Amino acid sequence: MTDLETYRAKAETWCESMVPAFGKAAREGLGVEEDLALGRRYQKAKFDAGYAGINWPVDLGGQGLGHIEKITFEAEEMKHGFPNVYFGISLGMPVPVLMQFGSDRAFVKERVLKALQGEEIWCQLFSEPSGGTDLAGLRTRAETDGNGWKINGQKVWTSWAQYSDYGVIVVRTDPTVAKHKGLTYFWVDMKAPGVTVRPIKLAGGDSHVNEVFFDDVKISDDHRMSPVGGGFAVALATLMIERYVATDSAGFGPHLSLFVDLAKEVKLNGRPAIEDGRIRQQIARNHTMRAGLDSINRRARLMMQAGMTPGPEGALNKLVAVRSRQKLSELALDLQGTDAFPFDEHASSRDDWASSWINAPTGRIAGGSDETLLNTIAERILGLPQDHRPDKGVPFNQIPA
Amino acid sequence: MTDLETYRAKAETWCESMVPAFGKAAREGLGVEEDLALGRRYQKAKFDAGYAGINWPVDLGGQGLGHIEKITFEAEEMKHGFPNVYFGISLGMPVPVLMQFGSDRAFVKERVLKALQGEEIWCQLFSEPSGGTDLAGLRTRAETDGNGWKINGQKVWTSWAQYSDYGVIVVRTDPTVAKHKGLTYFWVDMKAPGVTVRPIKLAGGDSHVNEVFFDDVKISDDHRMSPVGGGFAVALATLMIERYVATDSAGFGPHLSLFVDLAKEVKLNGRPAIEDGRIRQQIARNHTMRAGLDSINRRARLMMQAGMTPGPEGALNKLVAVRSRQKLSELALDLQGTDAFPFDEHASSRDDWASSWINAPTGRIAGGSDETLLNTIAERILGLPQDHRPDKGVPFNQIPA
Amino acid sequence: MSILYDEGQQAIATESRRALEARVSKDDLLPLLQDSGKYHDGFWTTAKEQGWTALALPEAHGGLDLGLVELGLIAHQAGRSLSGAPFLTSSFGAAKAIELYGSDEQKARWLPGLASGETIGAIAFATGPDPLPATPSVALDGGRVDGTAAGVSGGLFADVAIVFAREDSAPALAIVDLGGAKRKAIGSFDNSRCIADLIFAGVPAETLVSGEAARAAALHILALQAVVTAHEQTGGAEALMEIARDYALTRKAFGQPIGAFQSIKHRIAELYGLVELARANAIHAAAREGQDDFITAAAAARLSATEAYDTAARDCVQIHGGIGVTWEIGLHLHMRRARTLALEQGSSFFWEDVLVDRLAGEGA
Amino acid sequence: MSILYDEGQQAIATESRRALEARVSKDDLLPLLQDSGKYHDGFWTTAKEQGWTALALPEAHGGLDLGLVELGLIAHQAGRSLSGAPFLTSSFGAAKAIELYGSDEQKARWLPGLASGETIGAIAFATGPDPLPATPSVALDGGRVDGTAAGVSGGLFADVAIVFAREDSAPALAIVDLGGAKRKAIGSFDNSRCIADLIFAGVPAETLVSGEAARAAALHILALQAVVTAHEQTGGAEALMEIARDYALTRKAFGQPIGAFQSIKHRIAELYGLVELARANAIHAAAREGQDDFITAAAAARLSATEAYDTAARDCVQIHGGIGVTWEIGLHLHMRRARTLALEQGSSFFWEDVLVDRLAGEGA
Repeated sequence: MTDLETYRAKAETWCESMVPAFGKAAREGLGVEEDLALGRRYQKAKFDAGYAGINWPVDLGGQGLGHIEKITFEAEEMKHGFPNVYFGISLGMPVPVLMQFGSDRAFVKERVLKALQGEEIWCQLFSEPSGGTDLAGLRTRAETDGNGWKINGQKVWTSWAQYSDYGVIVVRTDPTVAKHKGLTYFWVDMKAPGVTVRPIKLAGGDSHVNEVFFDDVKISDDHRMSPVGGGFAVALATLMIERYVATDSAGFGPHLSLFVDLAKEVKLNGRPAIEDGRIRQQIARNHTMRAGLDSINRRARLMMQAGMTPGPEGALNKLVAVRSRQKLSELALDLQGTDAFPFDEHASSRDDWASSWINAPTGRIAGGSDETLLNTIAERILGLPQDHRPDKGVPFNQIPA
Repeated sequence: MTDLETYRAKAETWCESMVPAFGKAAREGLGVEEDLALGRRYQKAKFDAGYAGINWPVDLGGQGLGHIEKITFEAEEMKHGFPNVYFGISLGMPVPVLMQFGSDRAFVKERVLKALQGEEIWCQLFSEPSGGTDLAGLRTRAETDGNGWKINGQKVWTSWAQYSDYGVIVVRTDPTVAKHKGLTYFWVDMKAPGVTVRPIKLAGGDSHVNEVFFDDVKISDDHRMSPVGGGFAVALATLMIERYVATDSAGFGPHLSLFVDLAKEVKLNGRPAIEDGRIRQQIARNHTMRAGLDSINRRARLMMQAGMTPGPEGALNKLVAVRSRQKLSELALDLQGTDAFPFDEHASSRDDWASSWINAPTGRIAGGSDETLLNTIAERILGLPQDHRPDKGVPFNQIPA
Repeated sequence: MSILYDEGQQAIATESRRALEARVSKDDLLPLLQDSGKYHDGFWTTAKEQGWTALALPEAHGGLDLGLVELGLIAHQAGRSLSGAPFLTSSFGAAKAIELYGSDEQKARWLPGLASGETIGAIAFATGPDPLPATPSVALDGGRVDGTAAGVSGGLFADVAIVFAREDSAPALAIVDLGGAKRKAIGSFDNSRCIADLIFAGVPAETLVSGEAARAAALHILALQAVVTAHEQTGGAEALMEIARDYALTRKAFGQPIGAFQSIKHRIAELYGLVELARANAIHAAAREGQDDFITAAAAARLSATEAYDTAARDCVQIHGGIGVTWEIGLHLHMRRARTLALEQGSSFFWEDVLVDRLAGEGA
Repeated sequence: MSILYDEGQQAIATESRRALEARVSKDDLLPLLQDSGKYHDGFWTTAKEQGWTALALPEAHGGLDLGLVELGLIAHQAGRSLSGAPFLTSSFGAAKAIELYGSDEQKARWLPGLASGETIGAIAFATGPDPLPATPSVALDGGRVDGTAAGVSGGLFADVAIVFAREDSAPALAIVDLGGAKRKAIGSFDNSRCIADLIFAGVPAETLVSGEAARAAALHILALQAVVTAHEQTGGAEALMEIARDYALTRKAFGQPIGAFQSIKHRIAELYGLVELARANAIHAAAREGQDDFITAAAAARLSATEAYDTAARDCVQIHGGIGVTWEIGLHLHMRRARTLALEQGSSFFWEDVLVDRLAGEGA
């Protein structure tokens, strides 16, 4: 058994031992607040067991191991449905950025330890109502205010802001230069006066994302995490962190075996649907696509293990997996006919076809829409030209709204 | 029986009477030259029977009837595979433009009569090697030369140029103005000194399109059919002529019933393929698409009969029919397995799946590519913005090559 | 031959659109999603007031003697504005079953109420994935029905249902007065469809059609409803295409309207194609009522309308980006409706098979 | 577990690419289309010289004892440069059949020649659409075969064929020395595949596998070949994706490279996705040789490679516009090859069924 295999086996055992306290059955029927409280306890248990901050520095409370150990643990963890969703963004992006760019190291250490133990949650305040895929087009502004800054504006799609203690934010500090150049990166206290969080209800009924309003929110200059005007680079770094997070070829929808089971169970024209060529074709095509993604992902892990940088094909997972999940979920409803009508809006997208179907569009948009991903592949991997961008190089305050 | 129905019935009878002399069996085994000769005789027979120039003015040899009679006749004619393909472009675009814009009316009349009787053929010299979908980007130039003009340059994709007596051509007469504004429209004698026609062999093996080279070809100013610099408008008019030519929901490939027959004949997993859901789905989807196109086409005819202008949805036929034909043809090859290998490059795309498959890409490109059609629908019908065009308004000779 | 709408028909389209746009709004419809057991009263009142319920029924029984073409026009507008109840289609199906296969007495009893809209009808043919099951889940015996008809749209408020039942080992179509039935409301992803399980325990029923003829009759009723639904789906898809177009014209990214990006503009152009094909097939099918090829035309209409609406729902949301997945903007009302209409009267699998059986049998 | 290529394997890829790019060009391949009965001698000579024919065969019989992974690398490059003969795959299939199921005597007789490339092998399993027919068209009886094996790739020049035959009412795999067979050359749309009907009239044959085991053995041989072909298809698709990308960078329309239009750039990005999925599945399948799930992995590799190559052929031509459909530019060489490879060893229908039988049987 390799070291990694030993590590995986231990992680598997630990995860299984957590099921009674934190697994699906333990979470059933809990309200969001109760589930969050359970989640904090789970995160503390992870920390105590050495599974929080696996690849983070030991002096900041991490384990000092590699990325490969981290995603190995996550692959095991993913099997159980623990209440860890509240910490995904927090520990995935803002806190690592704080570790990298935060200037007051004592403050940084305190925050990182609390975040790792589930006591504090961080959110990431990037998107804006006018922005969409155009991050650099943001309008929230910070003006100098004494020795500090004063923030005014609005962010949107901020996951878990309603439960967050802190956030990282990109704001415009100079509207007179080209849009990429006038941005600065800060952290903010989400409980500070002038910060208002308003949850957004999504199409499927849930509300984990928020609008966040800033109304004369004052921060001191030690909240700054980039040079003035140098925020875009830090924001991009944030987005590049964790490129090979544990991917999922099912697009965070149900496993294909659930579709196979359904197709064996229901009948089309009086015969099991699994015998119908249309269904067989969908199963075969979806399996093939997912098997390809799994294989890409396994190769990436092997490369990381060998100290190499994985290829750019890892970018495909989100694009093809979620898009396919959407259509496969529709098909699963078709297969059930009128039996598909009964609907539980709290069901998990991982094992309920209607829930998977209704939440799939969010997956195709959040964290880079299909179109943005295609542009990224075309431009960064294949070297094709950028789209026409009339705003390129134009001072921000001269771009027509 | 309505007048139109009477007209259709007569046309049907006439077409059927032509089958022994000009139908598929009569054409079998003929070389292209022999087939063209047969075609000329068929065109003469059409003229004598009053089926040439159906909606053209009587004083130019036409019948003075409506567009509806014309496409009614064509729908009947299409059923038989007569050798009329050589005259399609000639009578479809260049000759009507000559009728509309030619200045010497005696000359016009003589040409129209000869074209209607199959004695003379006209071609249309628009596309250029650098051009693609960008007609106004053409480079062939005409410079003043005494009282006339001297043409130099190269055209390409000119259908039937090798058999043509005359052609209509758009050339650049002023490279110092924006690209749309420096064009002029002429007719040329294809047998004139300096005109060289070189057939282009296509992927499927056939050669009906040509490169045409102009090397100091001198023409007098009475060949001019537009104001100097006003050629683009005439060229566009040419392209708009005959919008509702007889469309074909099979995309000029085999009728769907041939696919149904094939699916009944061959077996998949020991059962007739027609029982396999994958095949059934393709048949159903293709039928549905074609039935929709047929219905659109029938409505358009009814509207024309009622003196109304049909809706823009007629533009869909080419886009969806040929694209679908391509995939259906591939599927027909799949269904035949190794029996699909034997190949006759002279087989008709109308009844041979391999021929339909290999020639389908030409159909998706010629006369407006899929992408051009989508842009046209988006911009002209839906009012969406034009693509970014960096060359817009820039003098032609200042556009970087 | 496809038809051109005449002036009267065009007036129906204009008037119904005006009435629905005035009466039905997204703000009324969103709350309905969160309760099972409610429908949009304004929609149904309008339908009754405007005589839409009577439109395609015989004059002798309170109807207006128009047909599928006219009802299709209404359904198209209902699809555009998302209606707010399924009764237009469900009552029409029930009424047609009684008109075509019922006795004079049955017609006299039920049709006037269905025509005025005071009586609501429902169709209970399906068992799960099977719109016309080999062995229906409801048994008809000695003038009574037993068993459960699950997932019946409109079932929660219907007064009468046409039930596809088994009678001994043969199929049968029966009229059931729902006064004697139990109903279990189904919380669905599209609650204003008022879906219910109808539970029969010895409920009195009258036979409409017995034996194998019942299967053909049931398919005919489904096809009639399917053509109405195809119009409704086409209307929904058309509305989404226009919403996407309008958004692409106003929303900007990188300094230009997003409609200038081909990934957006070509997708909307493709939606235009799907909508126009669906419209053409729906109009054609409506005009073929009573002809030999009606079922074939209805299947084609149903298939292209389902594809158009599902695709438009997917693409319109995607084009909107983040805002598209919010509850408030309500695009999910169309997403939900698209899926519901795709399932009512049988999924695409069913209609593909219906179509191919005919194309292959008749040599296309 | 998917594998990472080691240095030796990477050298095989580099060297075979270099050799093929130097020896095989479109200008050699275009004339081959117009004659049935010719192949690209330079390709096959290279294959023999470089030892590619010996690569995956046992050392004891003149092979190099490498496996599917290495042969796949060669096939990938052959796909990129369109090769010029089908023998690499067909001889490999025949040799593996003899290696796995033959007697020592049979191995000694055939394998050295197949390994050196002096002997050419072919696989004759299919009957039209059916890659493994219930009733094979060739009968095996008393050590002789009768009947016609139609459309055999490489059949025109093969010295030995492995034939899927019927023996009484059971299947059998037989080795047939083609010296005694008649051949009818098939003019196909991809003539360098050297396709022929093999006509047997009492030709001596030796049994390799008898009874139902023959069907499993034949499927295993097909799967081995399918993995080689999947690499070849992936190579072809990759080449087309790069050709499309390069063209989109240089060709201009409306004053900018056409690659700046999203309809072009997104299509090429989608091709990238198909190529990478096909590559991942092909590598994985090659690494699974000898494991329980090999057939499943081979089927997935075959399906994604076929989709990638067919799609790349369609899209690359479309992106080129008019020039793309000319004879001279030769993109149709890829179009033709894509279709040919999609049919050899069975169409996607066949592999979908093979895959789903396993997924459904084993509970995925």
